[in-house]
Amino acid sequence: MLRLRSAGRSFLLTHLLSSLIHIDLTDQPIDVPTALRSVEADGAGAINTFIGTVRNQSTGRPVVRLEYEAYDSMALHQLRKVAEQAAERWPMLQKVTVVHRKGTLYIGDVAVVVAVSTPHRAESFAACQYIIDTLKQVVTIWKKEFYEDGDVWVAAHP
Amino acid sequence: MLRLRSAGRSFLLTHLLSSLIHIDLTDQPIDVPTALRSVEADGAGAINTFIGTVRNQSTGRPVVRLEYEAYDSMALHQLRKVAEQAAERWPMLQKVTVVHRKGTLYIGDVAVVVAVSTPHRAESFAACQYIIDTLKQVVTIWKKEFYEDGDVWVAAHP
Amino acid sequence: MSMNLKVALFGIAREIVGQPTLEMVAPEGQSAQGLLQDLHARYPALARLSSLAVAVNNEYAADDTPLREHDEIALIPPVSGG
Amino acid sequence: MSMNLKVALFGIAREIVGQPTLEMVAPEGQSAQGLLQDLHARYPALARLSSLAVAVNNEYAADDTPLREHDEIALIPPVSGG
Repeated sequence: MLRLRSAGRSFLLTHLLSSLIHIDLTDQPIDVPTALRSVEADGAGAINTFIGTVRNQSTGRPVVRLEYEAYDSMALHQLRKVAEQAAERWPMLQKVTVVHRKGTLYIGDVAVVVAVSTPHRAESFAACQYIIDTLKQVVTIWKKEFYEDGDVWVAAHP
Repeated sequence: MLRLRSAGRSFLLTHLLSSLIHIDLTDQPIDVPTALRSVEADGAGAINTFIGTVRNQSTGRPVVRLEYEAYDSMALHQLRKVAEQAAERWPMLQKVTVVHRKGTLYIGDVAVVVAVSTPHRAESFAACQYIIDTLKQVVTIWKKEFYEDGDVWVAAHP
Repeated sequence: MSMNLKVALFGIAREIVGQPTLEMVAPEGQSAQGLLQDLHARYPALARLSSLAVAVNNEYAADDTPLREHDEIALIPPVSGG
Repeated sequence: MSMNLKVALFGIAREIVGQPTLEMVAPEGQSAQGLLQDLHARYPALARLSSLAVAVNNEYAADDTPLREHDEIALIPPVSGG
């Protein structure tokens, strides 16, 4: 349904993309069922979803809570770019939803949801994994882990 | 959490597996949020879910409805085997849920849900994809597609 | 010596045969492959399927698996779940 | 000629500098890399991070990207979303 090339994106295409890609950054709990329903499409036989949750430990150290901080405008811009890149690479993509949480999260809380729909299943796995992998490399969100006895900005130091 | 070898499975292991693997075959609509919640675990940072839905067409032909028929006892047995094989191959698997629908389904209806949880994301994608790919090869469920002007048992003939 | 086998049929195999189970008399020690050969002879349309396996007690049977009278036997045409 | 830049800080960069934005005076045409060198000199702890990028108007800037007075400039320490 999304058919586009890197260059010469028309107004119509941009409009189509914005209706098929849904991006959100929120300080409220993420409603996973709503995110899943948002990628339903009659032409989609496959929906793949990745949900990132807060684990009870990090490299063996018990985690008490996390705090996510975002550079909002850039994070939203980069999230949309990642979703658009996925739509270029997998032109059969039907819909994409990415929702990221910010603020304070506790064990089991949902930090991120990526949901994609495609006609067939292999592309749904590939596109969803591309989006979460790329998100983790480029999207301007920072995670601080809090333990019983300290805290660390994840990945900050070598 | 699931650590097992092919041979010499102990009673304890079998008991553990049955509490961490949830398999269902149902003629009722699949409750996707319940399936997702069933794989939540404090040690899981990643949940991957595959949802198979009924598409509005098959190889270009408009689909009106599908009928799924199952050899129930063997389908349940084979589904459990596939989930156990995934748990052997990815020993870090936390929980697995597979629910397959049978009976009459219409466009957009959910036919199958596979949900897995793991500590880190790469294994959640790999295990979920292994389960749905293997399910489609071995699980004794048959799909008949109904069009405006006929019907076909999918994959029956070369 | 012969034995009585009950074979469960599903999907297109059930439609070809026209009933959900077949009662068959087979020679003692009949193999899964032998059963398939008998069925192909009686129902040629079965031979035109992409594949046709025999299941014994909920497991796929090898060609040389011997069948026994009280086994739960089923014909498995190409599966298409998911 | 010099220009006034406002640099937004996030995560550990904000903590190292101790404030969420920095007002800086820079030579006209200062590059992203030049800005980083100035900041490393003033805040040596920034140089110990795994990476530190400059963003201009919500895009990652190349080393030689020239900065302009009204650009939205930000320091991007290693991201860790997801």
